[in-house]
Amino acid sequence: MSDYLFYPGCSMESSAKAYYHSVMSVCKALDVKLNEIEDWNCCGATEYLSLDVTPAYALIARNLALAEQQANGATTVVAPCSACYLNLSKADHYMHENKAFGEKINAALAAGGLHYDPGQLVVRHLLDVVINEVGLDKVKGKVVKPLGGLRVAPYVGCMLPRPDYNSRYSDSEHPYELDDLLKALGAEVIDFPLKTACCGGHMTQIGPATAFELIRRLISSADDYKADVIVALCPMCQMNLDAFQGQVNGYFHTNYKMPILFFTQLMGLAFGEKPENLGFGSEFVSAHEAMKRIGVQTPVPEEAKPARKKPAGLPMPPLRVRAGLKSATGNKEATE
Amino acid sequence: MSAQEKKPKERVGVYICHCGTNIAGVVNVAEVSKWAGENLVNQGVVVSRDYKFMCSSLGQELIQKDIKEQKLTRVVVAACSPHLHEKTFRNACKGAGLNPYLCELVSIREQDSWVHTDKVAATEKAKAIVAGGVSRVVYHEPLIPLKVPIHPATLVVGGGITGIQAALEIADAGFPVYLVEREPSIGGHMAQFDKTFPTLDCSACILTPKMVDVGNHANITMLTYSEVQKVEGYVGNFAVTIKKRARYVKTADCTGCGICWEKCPKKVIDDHFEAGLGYRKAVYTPFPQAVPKYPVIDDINCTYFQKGTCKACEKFCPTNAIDFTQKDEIITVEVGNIILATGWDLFDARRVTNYGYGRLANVFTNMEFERMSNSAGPTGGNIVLRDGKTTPRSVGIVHCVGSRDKNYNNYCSAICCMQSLKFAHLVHEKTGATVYNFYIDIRTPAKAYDEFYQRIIEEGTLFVRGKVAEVTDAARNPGEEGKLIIQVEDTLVGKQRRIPLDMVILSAGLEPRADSKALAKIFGISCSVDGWFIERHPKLDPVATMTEGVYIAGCAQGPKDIPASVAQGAAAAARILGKIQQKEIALEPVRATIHEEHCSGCRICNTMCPFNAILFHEDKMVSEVNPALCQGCGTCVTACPAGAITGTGFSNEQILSQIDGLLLLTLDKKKEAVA
Amino acid sequence: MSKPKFAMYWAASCGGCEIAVLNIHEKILDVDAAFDVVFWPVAMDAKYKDVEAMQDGEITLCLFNGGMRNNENEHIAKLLRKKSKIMVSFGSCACEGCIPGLANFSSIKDVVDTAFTTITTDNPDNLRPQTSYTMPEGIITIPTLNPMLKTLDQVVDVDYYMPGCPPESHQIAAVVDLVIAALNGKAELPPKGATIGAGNSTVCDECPRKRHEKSIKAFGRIQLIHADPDLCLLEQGIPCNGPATRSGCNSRCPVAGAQCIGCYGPAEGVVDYGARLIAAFASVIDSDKPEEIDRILDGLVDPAGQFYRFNLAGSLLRSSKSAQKG
Amino acid sequence: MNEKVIVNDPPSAGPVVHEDLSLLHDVSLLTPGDSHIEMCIQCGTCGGSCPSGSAMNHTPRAIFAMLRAGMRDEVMKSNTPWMCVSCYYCTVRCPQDIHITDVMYTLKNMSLKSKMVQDSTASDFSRTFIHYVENYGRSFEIGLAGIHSVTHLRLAARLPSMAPMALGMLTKKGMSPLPPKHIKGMKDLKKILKRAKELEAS
Amino acid sequence: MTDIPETKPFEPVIIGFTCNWCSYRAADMAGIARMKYAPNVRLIRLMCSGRLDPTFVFKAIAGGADAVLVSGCHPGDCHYSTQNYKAMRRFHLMKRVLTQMGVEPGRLKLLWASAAEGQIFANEINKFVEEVRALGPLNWNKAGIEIPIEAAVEEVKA
Repeated sequence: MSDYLFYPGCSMESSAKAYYHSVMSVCKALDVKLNEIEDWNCCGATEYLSLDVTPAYALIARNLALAEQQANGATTVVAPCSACYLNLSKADHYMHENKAFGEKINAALAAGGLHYDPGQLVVRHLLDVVINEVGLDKVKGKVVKPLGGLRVAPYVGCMLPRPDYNSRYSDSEHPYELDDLLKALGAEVIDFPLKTACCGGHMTQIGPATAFELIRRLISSADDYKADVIVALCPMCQMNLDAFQGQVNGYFHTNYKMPILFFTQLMGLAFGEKPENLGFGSEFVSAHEAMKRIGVQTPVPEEAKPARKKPAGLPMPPLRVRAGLKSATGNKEATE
Repeated sequence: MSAQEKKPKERVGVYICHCGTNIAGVVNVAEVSKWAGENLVNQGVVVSRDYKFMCSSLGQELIQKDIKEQKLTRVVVAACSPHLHEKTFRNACKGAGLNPYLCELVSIREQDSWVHTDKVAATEKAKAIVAGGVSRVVYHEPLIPLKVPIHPATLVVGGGITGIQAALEIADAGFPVYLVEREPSIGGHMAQFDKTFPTLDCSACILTPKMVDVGNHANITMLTYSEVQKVEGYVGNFAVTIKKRARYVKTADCTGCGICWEKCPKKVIDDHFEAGLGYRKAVYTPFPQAVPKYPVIDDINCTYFQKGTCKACEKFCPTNAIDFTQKDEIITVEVGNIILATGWDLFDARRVTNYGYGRLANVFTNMEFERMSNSAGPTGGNIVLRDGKTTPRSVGIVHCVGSRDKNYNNYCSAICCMQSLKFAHLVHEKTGATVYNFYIDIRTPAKAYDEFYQRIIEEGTLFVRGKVAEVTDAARNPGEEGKLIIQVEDTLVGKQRRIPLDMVILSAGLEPRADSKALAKIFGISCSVDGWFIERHPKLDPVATMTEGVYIAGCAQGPKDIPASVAQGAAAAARILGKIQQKEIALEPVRATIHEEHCSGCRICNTMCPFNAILFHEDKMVSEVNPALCQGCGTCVTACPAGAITGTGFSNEQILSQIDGLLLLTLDKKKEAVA
Repeated sequence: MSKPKFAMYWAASCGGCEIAVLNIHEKILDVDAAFDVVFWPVAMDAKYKDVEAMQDGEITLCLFNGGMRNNENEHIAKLLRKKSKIMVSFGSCACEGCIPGLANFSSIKDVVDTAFTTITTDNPDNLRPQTSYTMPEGIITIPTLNPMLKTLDQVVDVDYYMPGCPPESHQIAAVVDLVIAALNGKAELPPKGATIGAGNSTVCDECPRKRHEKSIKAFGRIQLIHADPDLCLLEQGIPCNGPATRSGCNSRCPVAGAQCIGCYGPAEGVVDYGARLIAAFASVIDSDKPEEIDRILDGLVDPAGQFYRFNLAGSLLRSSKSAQKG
Repeated sequence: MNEKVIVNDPPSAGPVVHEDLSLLHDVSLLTPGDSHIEMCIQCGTCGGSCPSGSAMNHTPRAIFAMLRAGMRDEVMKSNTPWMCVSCYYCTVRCPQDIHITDVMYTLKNMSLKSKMVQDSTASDFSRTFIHYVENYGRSFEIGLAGIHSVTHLRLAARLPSMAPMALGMLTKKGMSPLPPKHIKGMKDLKKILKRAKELEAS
Repeated sequence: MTDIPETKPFEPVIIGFTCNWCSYRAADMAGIARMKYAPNVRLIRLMCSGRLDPTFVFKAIAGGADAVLVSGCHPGDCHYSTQNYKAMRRFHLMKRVLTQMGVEPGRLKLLWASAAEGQIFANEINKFVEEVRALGPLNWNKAGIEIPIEAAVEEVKA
């Protein structure tokens, strides 16, 4: 199996450690060799694009430039996060499609002694690699503990199948790749109507009411179909559905307890890896019950105890924050 | 060395047309004709005139007079585009006893006065164009058009309403017609419909009489369950190879009593005539009024053909008309002209995944609905949900499914608006349900169409202006459980709406036949990018094609409704009748010929001809062009490495000397520049 | 009575034509028997002044080979034209420029620079020949180069063309026979301007290789392809000029397993030899996709060289005629 | 619940004053790739598809109509682009192949530069987020959530407190409360972004 | 006609080849719609772009034209079904040879135009005329060429 340039993305080292560990374990099992891009930077999610086009693309392109430098033979960049995946491929796509734009971005990169030739690298999401490079047969071959009896809602989200610049997926609204994978693991896959609906994205931060509604739709729909768990393939989706589920319940006076897992966690289980090594237990809504149903013991997440320090005392003294914010607003000083 | 340097001894007359002010307004015609008279003497010009309207009878007489008095052997007219008046001036020359092909019409209007403003430049260009024409015409040869007889029979491909109309028109005029239909019966899509807009008369009631006429017509040979495989020949003389699929029913003995399909144990989903909504047997006629009445055995599904036992039909057939041993039959027919009325396919609504067709039970297509609403259809005309019994209380009709959408088909399917309005009426009439129409624009541009729209509004149908974003079963708000929800922006309100419904009908668009490109190849015509056949002229020649003798009509040419299709069928028929009356047709003598002594048999030209006009003689090791098949494109002339092929009308000498002429001025200029 | 006079001259050429003439074996004796050889610098000692001394049209048959590279060539061409009844443009160089004509791809300066500066030349002081030089004895001169190499018929009127590099000996023999017969009133000479000593079709006509309808997916140089000995070379992707090249050589090269390089020049009535090959080769490329077409064409290294190896000085674009026009 | 989240007032019914017909052109110019925005046929597929449409004071379709009408101020003030969740439904469904999501980004950029943004919640969130990226090269969810809810109390107040969740982040997900380490190439990254901003301005 | 004073811009002379069915009709269409374009192009009507012989192009250039326009039906729409593909193949090879002959590739243009595309036809002509104007008159004796010896050597090594 060939080598891949690996772009983990910020969440993988904070909120989505479970994803990180399970990805590592699974790729090891499938001997997919991931070489992390040395000194990669944040892709800017959707936020930077909202502020300044050129810097946003320059930020993304830096990663591509680094990847191209470190490629030695590898041609594919793998991102496990849908947002990162889309940003990277978006940058490559537009730099390629619009020469002038590509040159503009490279002009910016040049300031840091970097350059990227659009079209040089192929950007792919991990799921795509597992399905189309590794192949389901190989996956099936690795399954030792089939997930029989587990009803899963395959949740693909937005940025993987849309806009899908290189049309890698079967459909932009009802793609079946994730279903096939989960079926290969022996799980019972529901026809999830909201498979590619939105998780709310950053709206949890800026229009929570809107975001909560989007989350509610997803969870309730999965619940209507009697799903035991929702399977996600993007840290943002997982976080929104998992971490905010409590608040959603509060907001709508519902009482959902829908565990949200990463597809790699289930793959790991099916491959016979220990739940501990797959980041189980780090979810807000415990998957313990659901997993017990198929005879898997996953660690019970410890309930959050009120810490000594007040949560308000989060790092970052107010001054620096304001300074930071201020500087972030006025374009010029920002980089001073 | 090259021929065009030899001194011509031809006597050339040059005629510059003012075309009123169309040309004279920009080009200094007097100067051009003077210049030609003085400077093109070496090229053989003996007279050069300009005149107000060359195409007028006076203008033509002017030319004819000169031909006689000045003993002209060549004529160059500088006027409008050859596509307009080439024939006019050729005939004028003919009238004066000069071979028409010794006349050259060069365009100084479309290609000059109409597109330029700088009078000096335009005049210079006119001179160049005239010089080109003169240098060229010297190398013209007298040509005689090839006269070929026209075979009186006509091939009509497609037994839908268009083909039926065309066939009847020609047959009634007393000429033989072969009507080829792929399905077991003629009738086409129209036979599937329930009512027809805007008059709402029943489709079958107006169609079946015509079908019967076809069936009984002495001049019409019906070839149902058959397909055209190959077309050879050219206008007036086509040889068409047709494959008649085995029916496994002896039509001579069959009475169409129907016992066979009553007894046949094998039930199949009829995804063709019943649009997948109903069943048929393995031996069947598509529908009761089928013409011809004889059934066919569908060997893919027939138990006997699959398992080797059964033969129920054979046992019970009172006239022993069943014959399992029948084989496909290949026949060849001779015809003079061809009409393609191959119709359309329905857009596959499953492609629009957000509309859920195929995933959501109570989403139906327009064809499904037509069958459902048809009293002869699977539900006996009852509008019900997929469960077969529940009557919907609310129905949404979605326009433009797969049409006017860059993700699918870019064009407007033309009939969906009226069809959806018709559906609204039928649902309302039969169920009293609340009906929504979801549209982008309502397009009702034909006689009595908009009145129909008014009527539907009056009936209380609700209209929402907005392209439906999605059809889903994911309930979100109270009242949505167990229903289909249409999510749409009501663009007139500027708000998103979610409308719970029991049934959704998708007005899927019309598409070219899946095999239209292959078909076009067989008949030597061209397709648009979408796959619709291309007419000779979008306005002035809508049923002819660029290929002589091949005509198109109905939806094969583009989406259209029944009235338009019928009109085109009749129009194509009329065009052909006109040709048949003439008994013979003159082919442009622009042809390629291979000079045997120069041909080395390298066979490079062999793959050049799309009309298979070039044959290779293994014995003599030379290639030869069949002048009747040759269309005169000249591709082989250019391909020949030995220069052994010449193209009449467009010979190397003609083109090369025209280039010389066009550049005459430039060279003078450059010489002056040097001096 | 005195025998008819025979002359042969080489201008810008390699001498192969002369060898070809001698290569007609015993026939050379007929030549000697039938003709009085008055001028043939390669074979015998002769002075220009001797020719100048002759009457106009005194020479019966002049085989003139070589192109017009310099003013000396042109001078002799005009001289011999004046003195000869039958002026035969003999061999590819005279007819269409041949290899020396390839210089027409470049400006004359580049030609000279290439000759006097490239590594194959030891010229430390980077000298150039001067066309005239004053010595105590007086001024000595050498011929000046033409800006472009001309074919013979671009300088003088030619009676017959005899193509080939060199013309095949059996064809020469045949022509000799013909002329002799004609002189004895036993035969008719062909019309002026005709091509003699060659066929009126192309090499394929005499080529024994099997051939079919052509469609080419890749071109390749012959040394890179294991060619089927019985199959048409072009069909195997080997750029063989046979289809466009005048017959008469018994398709020597294809028979020997090498592709025809076109030394017999264009077929009857062809205006531009290279254009024929461009059209023919491109026509049978088996692709309708621009990118793929380009990929296939990449297999034709140096197409202009391939198509105009012998014909450049006679071509539409690089003959001295067009140069003057442009 | 829809009413609850309408942030701005609906558009006034007054006549359109001082049309600015260059607006449409500006937008397509500032959008990378070919946005096809001038091709809109006002079918409403975008507005119908938008998951956060209910929170917008104009549907995307309406925005495109306003762009045509040259209603610069109204568009710049609209919260529509800021409510966009980048789900790309509109983009893939648009029958005219308009890159709607990308246009929304452009509109955000423009409205920020025009200083006409009405509700800074979204833009400030973006800035906070980018503040980390621009100074560390990586984003920092905890800090982000924290500061954001602090700086937008009125919002945080409207909701059940986020504290337990933030706490959960620390305990369950084992996220570090400390800001991310600088990436090694921070100096160069800053140079790149500086140059990019200059290019953007030019 | 006196020769052009230095002050006037260089007016290139361009020979254009059209096919009878699409591109010539496009030119007609441009005329009928009174679209204005540069008067530098002089058209020759062939039955099909497949008739276009490289000889014609060479003749035009040798005869003093500064550029040549080749036009035909859109690929797939050829009136003779596929002949314009043959034209395309020849065009590509012709361009390579002309380049070696010292004629800038910019002096040869291939244009697909359907009978309906008068506007495109007019626009493309204007564009082409400007491009050629920029190239200046075709100067023969400047023409030098590179025969890719290296390439050849490479290949033999391989």
